[in-house]
Amino acid sequence: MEFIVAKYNYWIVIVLLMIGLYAMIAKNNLIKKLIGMCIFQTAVILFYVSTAAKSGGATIPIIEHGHGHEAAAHAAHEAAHHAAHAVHAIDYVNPLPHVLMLTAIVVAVSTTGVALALIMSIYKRYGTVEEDEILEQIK
Amino acid sequence: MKILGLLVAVLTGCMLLYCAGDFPDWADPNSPASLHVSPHYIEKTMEETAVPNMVTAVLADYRGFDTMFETGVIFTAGVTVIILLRRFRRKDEADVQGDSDSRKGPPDDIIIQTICRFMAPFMQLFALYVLCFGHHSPGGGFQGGVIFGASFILLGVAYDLKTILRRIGARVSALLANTGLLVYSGIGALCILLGANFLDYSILSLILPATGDIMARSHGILGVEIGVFLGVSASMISIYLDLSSHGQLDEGL
Amino acid sequence: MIWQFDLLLLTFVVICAIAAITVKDLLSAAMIMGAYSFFMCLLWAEMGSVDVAFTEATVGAGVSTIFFVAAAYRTSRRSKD
Amino acid sequence: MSSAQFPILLVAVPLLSAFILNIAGWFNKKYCLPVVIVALVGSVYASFGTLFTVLEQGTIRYRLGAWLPPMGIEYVVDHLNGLVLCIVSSVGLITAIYSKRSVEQELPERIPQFYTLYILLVTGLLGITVTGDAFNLYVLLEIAALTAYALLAVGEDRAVLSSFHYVIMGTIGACFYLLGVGFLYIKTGSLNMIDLHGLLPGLFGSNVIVVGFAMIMIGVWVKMAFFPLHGWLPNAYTYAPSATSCLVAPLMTKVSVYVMIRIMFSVFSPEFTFEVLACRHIIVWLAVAAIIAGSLLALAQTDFKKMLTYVVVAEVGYMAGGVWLANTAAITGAILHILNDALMTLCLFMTVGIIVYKTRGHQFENLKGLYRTMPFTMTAFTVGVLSMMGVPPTCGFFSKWYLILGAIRAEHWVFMGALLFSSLVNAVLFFRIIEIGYFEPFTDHHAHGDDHQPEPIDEGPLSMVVPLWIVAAALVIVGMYTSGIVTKVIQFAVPEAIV
Repeated sequence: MEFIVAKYNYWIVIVLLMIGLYAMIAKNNLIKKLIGMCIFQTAVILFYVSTAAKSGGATIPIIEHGHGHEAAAHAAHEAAHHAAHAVHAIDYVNPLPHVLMLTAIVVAVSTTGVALALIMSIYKRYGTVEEDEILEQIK
Repeated sequence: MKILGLLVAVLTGCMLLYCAGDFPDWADPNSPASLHVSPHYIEKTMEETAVPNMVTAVLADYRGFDTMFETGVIFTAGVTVIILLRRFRRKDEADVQGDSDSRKGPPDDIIIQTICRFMAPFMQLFALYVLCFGHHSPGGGFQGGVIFGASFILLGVAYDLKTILRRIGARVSALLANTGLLVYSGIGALCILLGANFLDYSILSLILPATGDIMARSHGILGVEIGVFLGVSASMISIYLDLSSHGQLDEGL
Repeated sequence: MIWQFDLLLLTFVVICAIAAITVKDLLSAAMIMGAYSFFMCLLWAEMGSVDVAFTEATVGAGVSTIFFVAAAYRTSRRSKD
Repeated sequence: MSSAQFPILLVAVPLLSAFILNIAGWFNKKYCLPVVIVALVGSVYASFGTLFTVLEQGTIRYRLGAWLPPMGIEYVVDHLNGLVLCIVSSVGLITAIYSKRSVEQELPERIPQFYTLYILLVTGLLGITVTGDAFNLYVLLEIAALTAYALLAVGEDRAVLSSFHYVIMGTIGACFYLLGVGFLYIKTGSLNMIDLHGLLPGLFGSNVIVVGFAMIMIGVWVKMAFFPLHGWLPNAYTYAPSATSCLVAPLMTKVSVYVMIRIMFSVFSPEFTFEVLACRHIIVWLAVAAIIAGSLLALAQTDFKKMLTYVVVAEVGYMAGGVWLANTAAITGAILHILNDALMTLCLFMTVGIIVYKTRGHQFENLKGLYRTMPFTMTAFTVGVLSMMGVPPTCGFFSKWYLILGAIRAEHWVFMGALLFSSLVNAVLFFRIIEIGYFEPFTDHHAHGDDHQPEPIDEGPLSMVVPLWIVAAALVIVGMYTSGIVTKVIQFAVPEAIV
């Protein structure tokens, strides 16, 4: 049981990946395929973000007492001042996956936009967005 | 087709389950991912770039090259929607009427329109706040750009496409997207002209008045975020313009 | 990192994903996708990644739902499966 | 602009020119192509400069933003991707010059957007080739894929549907690649390829790394159109505009083969990919299936362009089989085949482009009697055919020679048999074309539907035939200098650990 509870985030990621993959391949309506693609991409993003989480009171990756520009202007003094309360990696969440996932979200939206433009051209050309009706017209 | 989809999904699922047991426990502080590279980011960001928000620092400075191409991706989506849907010649056949019965759309509701008209300026102000305070609070170029674009899309949905076209035409949004990207890669190229590597902002201290190397990085990040802001907001608007009117830019939803 | 809240959000996310796939009307599928993105954004904010949650809220829940609605208007609202 | 900046100028110059070109395009269509050509000339100059620097000093490592490698992103250029860089930029330049007339005929109003996407695709491919960071490779794969979806979708009537299938398959591939990199990240904590190469040997036992490798491979195979996952390629490339297929057919699959080689040898190590994973033979059998299926399906086509797309699928089987045979001769053959096949495919698709420009169709009956009406185009086409069949003076022979040598040394007789069988089938395929071109009487079958008076079919325009002749000459010259290329460049590209 502990084996399941310790990693429950990853089981949900795998379930979402399977849902997305099934929808992308098996669904007949093109917009439904696209919804499956969105779910598939968000599941990958959820996987990355859950690698970044840290338990044990880790706060969001923004240094609180970095009091604005006026303090950081005289950098030399600043370094000495900062040595007083140095930043420890343990009490901040890992920022790297967040950066990667900002990229992945924007890529997901762009692919959705392009795929929707394609669907609208398909609708204009074939008059339907159902895969089987289109394949009939082609034959 | 359904069985094939089910088979592929279950097969990949089993492959992932087979290895999921070997993942480090979720959210344990000493998993390899949070011990190798990220401690450097957490401890050194404040000293090296004077930006409290680590994510913005890593996004625009340590891995700034990724973000340039990512803005390139959203720009490509904008150009793709233009090349696919935009109707250049007027003699194209009439637009194919979507068969959804709500073709005429709901009657213009006065309440929605007035509320949207009040909200739009505050959304744009908030977008600029999110852009400028990306250093200290969550947010930055992307989020600000999308909110800025969304304020115009809100007007387009509440009224009709003409309101957006009066404020930002198709040509202006395309040129804005280009200038945003040119700002971003221009700053990178400027660093080469000044003699450092691509996207190395510390060299900007030569031209920025009274800024040390560290503060030059912070200003470099802000400049790059402005480029991202323009690029993303203009691309979002141009994608919406074409998607909702199928390229004719007449009446939207 | 309250794991009960986390578990609750995860179940909501999976329910929204299955609902978005099975529902027949495309406009409601777009709305459920908006709800799905919003639950994802809550999940990430709860996991400590505020920037990603902010982006997902604006980009995922906001703009891509509007794109889906615009596409559903321009093509057909009913889907056979 | 010292030569130390060459690795970044390769990518930055076309990227900047894409945006300048788009702004210029909004004001006047004619400014677009000159900007593209100037940018690609700069890119070709930078890529050859980088290759010569690599030949002198060995691997170059360029740090972006002057951060130490695991923190920031870095560019790594060694012998392998120096060679691929030169191929990508020169094919991009030749196709840009070639595409002027055919784009004006097929996409008259969309020229600025077309060239913006064209140069962004070349930038994406150059970036994929030169990057040393696993996640940056994903972002650039996405840029190359997104521009390819758009460029393929503006073709003939069925292009939109086949491009949509390509979007679905391409996104599945890209997300599998991203998930695989995520698996490596969760176990090692780093994204830099050289850093990963250092960290991974200790972890080869854990099945997360094995499944991560499998996920990355599936993602790259989808992009490569490797046999079971090639469904999207034939329709996507057939109905695309001829200028797009001249750029996409020679480059997209070859750059994905380069990515597979880079991940197998520079991220994971050769002994992991060949010894730890015992799946070497299965993949060579898949390559055999790719070669045989590609060749037989090509035989069954009546559309000239679709036949060529199935030949591309078969060629991918050559390269993948060569790499997974795991001996020096086969891997040298595979890398040499990346160069040769890019040139051969470019020559054939350019001929198709000229035929489509003149006769507006790429079916077999459009080819009737073309040897008399278009002598120069068809002679260059014949050089391409000879190279595809593997006739000595041209370069196709030498890469097949190395591949067959590697198959013999690995005692994989079936792979050798498949190579010989597919050369035979290529001969049958292309002699059928030559026979139609020479002996069938020329019938003015086309242009019955056109409103204007059907102009007589004569030689293709100079701006299309001269690049074709340059490529045909390059086929022979590269064939002559194969020994020089192999000893100076490819010899160092093959990892030493391989026997």
